[in-house]
Amino acid sequence: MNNNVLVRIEHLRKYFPIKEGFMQVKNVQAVEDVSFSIREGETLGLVGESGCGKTTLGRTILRLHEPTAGKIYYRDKDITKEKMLPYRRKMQIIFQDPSASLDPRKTVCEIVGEAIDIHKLASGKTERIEKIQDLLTQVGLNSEHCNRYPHEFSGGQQQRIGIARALAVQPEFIVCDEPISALDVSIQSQIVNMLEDMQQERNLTYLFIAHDLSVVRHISNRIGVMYLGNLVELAESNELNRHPLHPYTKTLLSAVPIPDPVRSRERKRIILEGDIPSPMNPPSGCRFHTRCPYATGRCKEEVPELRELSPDHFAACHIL
Amino acid sequence: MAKYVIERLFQAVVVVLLIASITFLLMNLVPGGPFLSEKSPSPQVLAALEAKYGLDQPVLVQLKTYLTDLFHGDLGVSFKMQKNRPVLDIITDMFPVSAKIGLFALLWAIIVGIPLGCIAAYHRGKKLDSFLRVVTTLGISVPSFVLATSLMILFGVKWKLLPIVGLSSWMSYILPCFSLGFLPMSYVARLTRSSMLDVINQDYVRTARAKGVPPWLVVFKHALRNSLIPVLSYLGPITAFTLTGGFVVESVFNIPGLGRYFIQSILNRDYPIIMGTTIFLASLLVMMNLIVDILYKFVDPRVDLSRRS
Amino acid sequence: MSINHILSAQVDVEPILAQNASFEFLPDDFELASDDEKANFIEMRKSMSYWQDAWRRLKKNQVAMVALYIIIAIILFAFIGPYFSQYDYSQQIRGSENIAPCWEHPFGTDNLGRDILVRTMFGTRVSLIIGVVASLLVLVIGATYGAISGFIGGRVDDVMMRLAELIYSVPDILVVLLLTTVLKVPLQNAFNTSHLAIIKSLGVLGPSLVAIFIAFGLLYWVALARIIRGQVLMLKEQEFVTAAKALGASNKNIIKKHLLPNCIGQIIVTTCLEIPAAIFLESFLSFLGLGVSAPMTSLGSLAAAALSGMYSYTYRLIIPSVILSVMILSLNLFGDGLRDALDPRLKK
Amino acid sequence: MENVKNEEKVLLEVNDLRVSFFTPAGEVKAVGGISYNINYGEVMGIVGESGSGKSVEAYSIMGLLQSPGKVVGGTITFEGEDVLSYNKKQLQDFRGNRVSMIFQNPMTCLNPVYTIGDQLIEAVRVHHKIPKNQAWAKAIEMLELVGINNPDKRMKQFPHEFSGGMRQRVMIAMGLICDPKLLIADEPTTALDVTIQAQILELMKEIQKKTGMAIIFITHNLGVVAEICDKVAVMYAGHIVEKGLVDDIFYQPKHPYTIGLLESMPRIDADEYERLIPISGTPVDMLNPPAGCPFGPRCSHCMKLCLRETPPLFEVGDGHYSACWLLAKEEAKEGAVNE
Amino acid sequence: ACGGGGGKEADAGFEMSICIASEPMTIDPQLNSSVDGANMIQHMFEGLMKWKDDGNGNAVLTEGQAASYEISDDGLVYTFKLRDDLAWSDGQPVKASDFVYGWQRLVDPATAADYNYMIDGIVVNATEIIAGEKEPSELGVKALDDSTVQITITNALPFFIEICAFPATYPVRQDMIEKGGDQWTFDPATYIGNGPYKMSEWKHNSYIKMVKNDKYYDYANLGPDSIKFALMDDDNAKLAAFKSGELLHIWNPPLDETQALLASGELIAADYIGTYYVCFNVEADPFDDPRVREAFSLVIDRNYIVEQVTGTGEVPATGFVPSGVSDAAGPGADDFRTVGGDYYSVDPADYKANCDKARALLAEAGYPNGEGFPIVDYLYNTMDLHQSIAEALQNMWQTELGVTVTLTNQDWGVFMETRKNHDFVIARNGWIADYNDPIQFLDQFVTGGGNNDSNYNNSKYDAEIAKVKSGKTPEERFKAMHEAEDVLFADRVIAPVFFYTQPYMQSEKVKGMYYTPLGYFFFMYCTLEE
Ligand SMILES: Nc1ncnc2c1ncn2[C@@H]1O[C@H](COP(=O)(O)OP(=O)(O)OP(=O)(O)O)[C@@H](O)[C@H]1O
Ligand SMILES: Nc1ncnc2c1ncn2[C@@H]1O[C@H](COP(=O)(O)OP(=O)(O)OP(=O)(O)O)[C@@H](O)[C@H]1O
Ligand SMILES: [Mg+2]
Ligand SMILES: [Mg+2]
Repeated sequence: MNNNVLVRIEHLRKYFPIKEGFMQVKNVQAVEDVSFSIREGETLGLVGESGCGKTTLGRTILRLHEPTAGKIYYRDKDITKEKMLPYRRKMQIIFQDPSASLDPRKTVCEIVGEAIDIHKLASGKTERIEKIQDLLTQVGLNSEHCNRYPHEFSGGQQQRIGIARALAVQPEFIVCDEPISALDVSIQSQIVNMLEDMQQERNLTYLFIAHDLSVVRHISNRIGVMYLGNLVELAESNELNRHPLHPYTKTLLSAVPIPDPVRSRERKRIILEGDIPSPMNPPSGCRFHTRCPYATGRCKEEVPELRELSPDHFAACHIL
Repeated sequence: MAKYVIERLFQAVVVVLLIASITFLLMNLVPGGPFLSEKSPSPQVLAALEAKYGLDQPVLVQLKTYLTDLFHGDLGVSFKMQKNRPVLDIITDMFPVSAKIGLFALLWAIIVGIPLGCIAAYHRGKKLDSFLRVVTTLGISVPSFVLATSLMILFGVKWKLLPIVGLSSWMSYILPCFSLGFLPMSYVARLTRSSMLDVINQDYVRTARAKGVPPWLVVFKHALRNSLIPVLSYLGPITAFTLTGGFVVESVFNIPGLGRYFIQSILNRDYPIIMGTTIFLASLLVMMNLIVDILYKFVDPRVDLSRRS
Repeated sequence: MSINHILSAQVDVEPILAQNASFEFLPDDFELASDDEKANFIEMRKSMSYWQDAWRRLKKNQVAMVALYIIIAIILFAFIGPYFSQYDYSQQIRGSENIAPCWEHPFGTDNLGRDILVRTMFGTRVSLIIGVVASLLVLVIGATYGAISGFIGGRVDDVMMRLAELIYSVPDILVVLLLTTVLKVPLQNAFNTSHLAIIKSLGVLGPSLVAIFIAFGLLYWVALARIIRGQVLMLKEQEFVTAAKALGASNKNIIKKHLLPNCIGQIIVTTCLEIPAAIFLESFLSFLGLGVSAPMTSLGSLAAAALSGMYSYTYRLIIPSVILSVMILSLNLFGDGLRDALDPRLKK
Repeated sequence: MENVKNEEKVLLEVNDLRVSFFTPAGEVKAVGGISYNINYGEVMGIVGESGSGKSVEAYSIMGLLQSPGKVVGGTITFEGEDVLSYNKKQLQDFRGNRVSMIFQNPMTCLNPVYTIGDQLIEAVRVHHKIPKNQAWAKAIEMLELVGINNPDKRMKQFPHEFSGGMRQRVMIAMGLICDPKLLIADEPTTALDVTIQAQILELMKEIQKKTGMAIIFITHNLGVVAEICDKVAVMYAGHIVEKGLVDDIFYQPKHPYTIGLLESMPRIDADEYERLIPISGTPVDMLNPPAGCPFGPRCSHCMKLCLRETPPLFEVGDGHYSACWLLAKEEAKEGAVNE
Repeated sequence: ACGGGGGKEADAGFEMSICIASEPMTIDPQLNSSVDGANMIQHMFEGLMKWKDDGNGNAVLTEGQAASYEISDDGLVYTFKLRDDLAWSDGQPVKASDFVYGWQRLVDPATAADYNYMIDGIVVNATEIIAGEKEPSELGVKALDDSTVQITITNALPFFIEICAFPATYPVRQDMIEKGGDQWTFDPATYIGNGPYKMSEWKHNSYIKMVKNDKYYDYANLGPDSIKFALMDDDNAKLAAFKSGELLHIWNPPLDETQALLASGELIAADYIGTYYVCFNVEADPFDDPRVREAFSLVIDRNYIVEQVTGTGEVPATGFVPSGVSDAAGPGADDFRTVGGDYYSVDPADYKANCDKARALLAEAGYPNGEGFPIVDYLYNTMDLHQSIAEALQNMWQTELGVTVTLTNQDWGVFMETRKNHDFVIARNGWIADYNDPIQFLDQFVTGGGNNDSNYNNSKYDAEIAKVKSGKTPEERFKAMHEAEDVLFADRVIAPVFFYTQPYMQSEKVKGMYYTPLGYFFFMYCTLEE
C-alpha cells in the first residue's frame, strides 16, 4: 500500500427522481454529499443499515448511476463526464447476490469471456480460452466448469465466477458490493480470504461494502459508516472498532451478534427506537437525530460537518 | 386520482384523434370507393355524388372537415350501407345490441374462466389440470365460425332447441353469447391458471396455510386476488372488442351488431361508417384500458397509479 | 480448537456397534483419506448443457411429449404426405365429384373432383407455414421493439408504447387491403420472373399471403412487444445486466445477449398463442377474399369453404377443423412444456 | 426464566424424521433421519448451512411440505399426538393455533393486497369463533406487544407501507396471536440488517419470557444462536451432526463442522488481524448424498472410514451428542489392536 | 290462412317471413339500384304499371296505378289514366303530380340516382337534365290533370311500358321527402307509399316488416297480414332458419347444398335474365389476339360448370344475351337467343372438337401447346361461387391449352376498381338485366362505355348500337342488335359461361307467390295452406 490516492469523490450526490402525482417529481436522496478518497492498494470498508445508500454510492463511483452532483476522480483525473469504456477496464464491481448477477442462460465461459470480448483482450480463440481457464483457476474453479451454467454451481462458486468476471479485465479498483452477505457462513470466509489473496497478488484497491461490521473490520484498512445517504464516520478500522465516536456507529457495533454465549449474555445492547426515515423526505439537520439518544435542538436544525476529530478519524456529529 | 384520470383522458383524446387520422388516410389509400358497382353509375352521377358527400375535395381537406365535424359531434352519414343514415344513429342503434351480447359473453367468460383457472392451478400436474388445459386450449384453437355454425345447426336445426334468427327472446341469446364468450373464457382460464401458479407458491400463501386457513379460502381469498392483474390487463381490450361484437358470431346468428357492421363497412368502403366505428372502438378501447388501470388500484393497493410510466 | 479437542473426548463405541451388527471396523479405517478418494467420493452431478438439461426436463413432461409427437405427425402429414398421394391438390378428376370418404379417397372429394386428403395435406402445410412464419415475424419485431422500449425507458418508452397503442386500434383489414393492392403488381412480377425457388413457391400462395405476413409484421406484434417490454423492465434492474454494463457492454449487446434470451419463456408462450391468431386471421381473410390464392388452400379456407355444405358434407368441415384444433392444441401444450423446461428457476 | 419453564416435560418429539423431494432429476433426501426433543418453554436453535434441511424439517412439522416433498419416515409427536397422522381438519386446527411459524423472508410473507388488520384478525378467527371487534382488540394488543406504535392506524395499512423490521414484527404478532405452545422461527432475522435484527432478537427474548412458549429458532448465524438459545442442533446435509446445550456447542464443540463454523467467523471483538480459517470445499449435492459422512469431503481429518460409513450420534456429554468417527478413533483402534 | 310462419305465431296472423339478402342499401325508389331493394320497394309502392300473376307463378305486366293507358300511333307518347280509388298509405290521394315528381326526381342531378340511365335517352330531355343542361321540370313527363300522366319518349321502344313498372319510376311524396330529408326512408311515418303494403318497422340489419295497407285499392284480396324481410347475410344461417321454419322463403342457399336441394325439389331455380361471363382485356397481351380469346372461350366446358359447380339449373351460355329476353315479337314468341342462334356449340358431344379447335387456334396465334404463352392471371371477386368457377376454369385452360393461369381474388371494392381500370387480363364478369331488352346487355361494349371493362373498341359495333338507339321500329332495332352481337362474337370479346337462374327455397305451405325473370318476387297474394 502506498499513499497515492486512486479514487477520490467530492460532494457526491445521487438522487433518484420519482414521479409523484400529476407532473410532480420527488427525489430519493440516496447519496447526499459524500466525500472521501481511497488510496492505492487499500481496502476501504463501507458499512451502514440496509437502504442507507451504500450500493448507490458504489455504483455511482463506477458511473453505473450518473451522479446528480459532485465529482469523481480516478488517479486525479475527473471522470465525472468522461466516456467510461476505457475506465471499465480499470474499475470493476462484484455483486451482492451472486446468482442474480450471473446471466442464468450463459455458460461460465461466456460470462467470463464477455469482458474479454468487449475489451478485445484476446487476439484469438485459443488465447481467449486460455485466459478464461487461467482466470477460473485463479479463483479456485477448474476448467471443467467452463461449459456449465450458473445454476449448476453453489453460491460460493457462483461468487467466484463473479469475481473471475471482474478480474478478467485486470482492473485496479474493485467495488465489492456486499460480496458475501448472500453466501453461506461456511463459504464466506473462503471468499474473504480469496479477496485478500487477490489483493496481495495484484495490488488491488477495494471499496468493500457490507452491513456486517465484523467482516468489514476484518478486511478493511479504513471504514466509513453511512447513515441515510450521509457518511457519518470514517476512521482506521481498529480505531473505529475501539473508539467509535458517532452514536450511530456505536449502535451498529453493539448490534453485531457475538458467537459466544457468555459474552453475548453479558453484553449491553443499544437498541434504536423507530425505523430508518424515508430517503424521500429525510429529517432536517442531522439525519440521525430522529433516532439518536443524544439528539439536541441543534441536531434538528444544523447539518453536522464531517470533522477530523483525531488523526485520520472523522465523524459528523454536533455533540462531539 | 382525479388528476390522473384527467391526464389520461387528455391523452386518450390525442390517441383517438391520431387513430382517426391514420384510418382516414389508410381508407382513402385503399382502392375502391363507396359508389362503385357492377353497373357503374354515369360520370355525372358519380360527380354529383362526390360533390354531395364532399369527396371531390383533396384528402387532407376532407380530413380537416371530418375532424372539425367530429368536434361538433357530427360523424356524417352513411354513403352506402344505409344510405344517408347518420352514422351516430347507426352506432347508437347497434352498439346496445352488441353490448348486450358482449356483456353476457364476458360474464360467462369471467364467471366460468376464473374458477376454472383456479381449479387447474390448484391441481397443477394432476389429471384434472391436464384436462382443463386441453379444454381451454381448445377454446382458442377452434375457429369461431366453425363453433358458431356447428352450434347453430345442432341446437337450431337438428334438435330445434333454440331459435336461430335475431334476438326474439332470452333463448336467442344463449348461442351467440356462448360462442362469443368461449374464446375469452378459455383465455381467462389460461391466464388465471398461469398467474395463479406464480402466486400459489408465494410466501404469503404459505403464511395463510400456516395460519390454518382452509384450502379453498387460501385459493380464493389469498391467491386469487393477487393473480388478477394479468387477467385484468387482458380483459381491458377484450371487453372493448367483445362489447362491440364479433363479426362471425353476429353474421351467423344475424345479430344487428356493430362488429359485423364494422367489417362490412370496410368491404363496402362506406367511409363515414368506417371512421365512426373505428373512432368508437378506439375510444372504447382507451376507456377500457383506463378503467382497468383504475381497477388495478382496487385489486392491488401497491399499485401506484401516478407512478406508471 | 482443533482435532485434538475431539480426539481427547473419546466415546464408548460398543453399544453403537451393537445396534448395527453387520458393521465392523477395518484396519485402515482410521487412516486419513487422500484427496483423490475424497474427490471420487462426491459423485459430481453429470455436467449437462443448458439445452441438454432442458431437453431432459422436457422429456419428463408427458403432455409436452405427446404434443411433440403429434406435431411431428402433423408435419409429416403436411410435408411428406403429399408424396405418397397419387393426386395433386389442384387435380380435378372428372366424374369423381363429391365422393364420400372411401378407400380411394379417404377424405372424399370436393365439388370439382379434387381429392380432399391431399388438399388437407397442403392446407395443413400452408396453415403451418402461415402460423410459423407470421408468428416468427411477430416474434422478431415484437421482441425487438418491446426490448428497446423497455430498456431505454423514459420518454422513448412512452412514445413507443403510445405508438403501439395506435397500431393496435387501426383497422387491420384496411391495412391488409392496402398492402395487397400495393404489393400485387411488384409481387406478381417477382413471382413470374424470379428464378429463386423460394420466391416461386411464394407465388403459389399468392400475393395476399405475402401481404398477410407483412401485415402481421406491421400490426400484430403489439401484444408481444408489451409483454417483452414488461419483462425487460423487470430484467434490466437485475444485477447481471448491471454487470454487463459495468464490463462496458453496449446497449445493443445487452439487449441481444442478456435481455432477450431471458425472456424466452414468455416469448415462446406468446408466440405459440400468435400461431392460432395468424392461422385464424388467414382464414378470416380468406373468408373476405384476402387469404391464400386458390386453388392452393389452407385449413382455414378448407373449413370456411366447407361451411357451404354443412348438411350434405359435414365431414368436410370436421376434418380440417379437427386437424387445425389438434395442431394448435399441440403447439400450445408443447410451448407450455418448453417454457417450463427452459426455465432454470424451476430447476432444483 | 426457570420459573415459567415446565421443566423436563417434552412438548415436541421428532424421531428419525426423513423427508425427500421426488424431483424429475431424482430423489432429493432433504432430511435424512433426524431426532430431537423440545421441552415446554425451551428455546432450541437449529443451525446449519443453507440447504441443509432446516426449513424442510420445520415445514414437515407444520404439514406445509409442498409437492414433490414427502415425509418418508419417522415420527413427529406433539403433546403426545402423532402429527403426521392428522387429518385435514385437525391439521388446520393445529397450524397457527398450537404451533405457529414465522418465515424466512418478512418482505414477502404478508399478503400485499390485504391490510395488516385483516390478516391478523383472520389468524384469530380461523381458530376461534369470536366476534370481529374482539378479534380486532386482540390484534391491537398483539401489535402493541411487538412494539408497533399507533396500532389503531397501522391495522388499516397495507404491508407495503411497513418497513422490513415492522413486517417481521407483524409476522411475530401473527404467530403469537393464538398463544401457541410452540413457535417455529425460520431464520426470522436473516433478511434484516443488524440493527433491526437486534431489535427483533430483544423482542423475542422478551416475549418468550412473558409467555413461556417453546421456540425452535432456525438460523445459520451462530452469533444469533449464542444470544437466544438454550439448546442447539447443528445440521449438515440433512443430518444433525451435533446437538447439545448452547454452552457445550460453543465451548466444547465435538464435530469438525461445528469447529469449522466457529473458526471461520471473523470476530468483531478480535484484537489483532488474523486470517480466517475457512471450511474448504463446497456443500454436497443433496441429489446424490454420499454413502458416508456427508461432511467427509470437506473435512481435513477425513478418514477412510468416514467415506464408507455414516457416523452415528455419539453421546459425548450430558445431552451432548456428536456424529463423528474421530470420537471413536482411539477407542476403536484400541479395540482393533486388542483383537 | 292464419298462423304459421315466423318466430311469433300467435299474434299477428299470417306473417310471411322471407330472406333474400341483407340490409338493403336504400329503399328509396329512385335511389335504389339493387334487386333486393327493388323487391321490397315493389311491395310498398306501385308504379303506373305493375306485375301480376299469370296463374302459373309467372309475372305478367298489367296496369297498376293506371287504370288504362294509350300509346300514340308513332309510339312516342304514352298517356296514362290513373285509377280513381288511389290513396297513399296515410290516406292522401295519389295524384298525377306525384308521378311527375318521381320521374323528375330520378333525373334531377341533385338526386344523383344511379338508375337515371333507365330513362336516359328514352324520355324526352332526360339526357340534358342529367347533364345539368336543362331543368328537371322540362322532362317529358307531364300531369295533364290530377289523374292523367303523359310521357313522351324519343324512340318507339316496346319495352318502355315495362320501365313504367320499374321502381325508379314510382311516385313518391314530395312533402315527405322534404320533411324527412335524406332519411325519409328510415321512418314509417315519412316512408309513405302507395303499394299494397306499408312499412311498419325497420329494425336495421335485422328485418323490415310491412303490414297490409288498408288504403290500397286491392286491400281485400291481399294475402299475408304482414311480410317480414329478414335481413341476413350468412347463407348457412338462412338455410338453418328455413329448415327450422323461421323463414318461409329464402334465396341462395349455401353453394354445396344446392345440388342435393335441387335434386330433392326443395330448391327451385327461377329464370333470371343474366349472363355470367369471362371478359378479356382486348388491349392486353396476349388477349389482344382474337384467336387466343376464342381458344380460351372454346375450352370452357360449360356443361360441367353448370352441372358440377353451380348446380342450380343454370343454362350453358351460347351467346351474350341470355335466353328469356324477348325478340322483336315481344313476350311469348321466340326469344332473342333462339333467333340469334348459338355462337358455338355447347353440346357435350362437341366439347372435344371445340378443344381441338381451340388448340389449333392457339397454335395459329403462335403458342402451340401453350408454349411461350405468358402466365396470365384470372381475376375474380371473393365469393365461394366465383372461386369454384375460377378453379374449374383454371383447370380447363391449363389442361386443355397447356397454358399457366393463376388466380387472384380481390375484395369487391378493389375488384371493381381494378376491372374498371382495365388492370387485368382475364376477369370474371356478369350482367343482369333491369328490363327485358337485349340493349341492356349490348350497350355495355360501345367504345368508351362506362361498363366496357374489356376496353373493346370497334366502330362497326358502335354503329350497330347507334342504329339500335335511333331505331324507330322494333324490327329495325332487333336486327341491329343481332348484328351487334354477331360483331361482338366475331371479335370474341367475351366468353359467356352460363345464363343465371335465381335459386330460391320456399315452404310448401306457401302458395300464390309469383316472379319475373328480372328477379322480382311478389308475396302480396301469398296464402298459407296447412
Ligand atoms: N433505481 C432507484 N430508483 C429509486 N430509488 C432507488 C433506486 N436505487 C436505490 N434507490 C433508493 O436509494 C436508497 C439507497 O439504496 P441502496 O441500494 O444504495 O442501499 P444499500 O445501502 O445498498 O442497501 P442494502 O444494504 O439493502 O443493499 C434506498 O432508499 C433505495 O430505495
Ligand atoms: N421443492 C423442492 N424440490 C426439490 N428439492 C427441494 C425442494 N425444497 C427444498 N429442497 C431441497 O431440500 C434441501 C433442504 O432445503 P431447506 O430449504 O430445508 O434448506 P435450509 O436449511 O432451510 O436452507 P436455507 O438456510 O437456505 O433456508 C435442499 O437441498 C433443497 O435443495
Ligand atoms: Mg446494497
Ligand atoms: Mg430455509
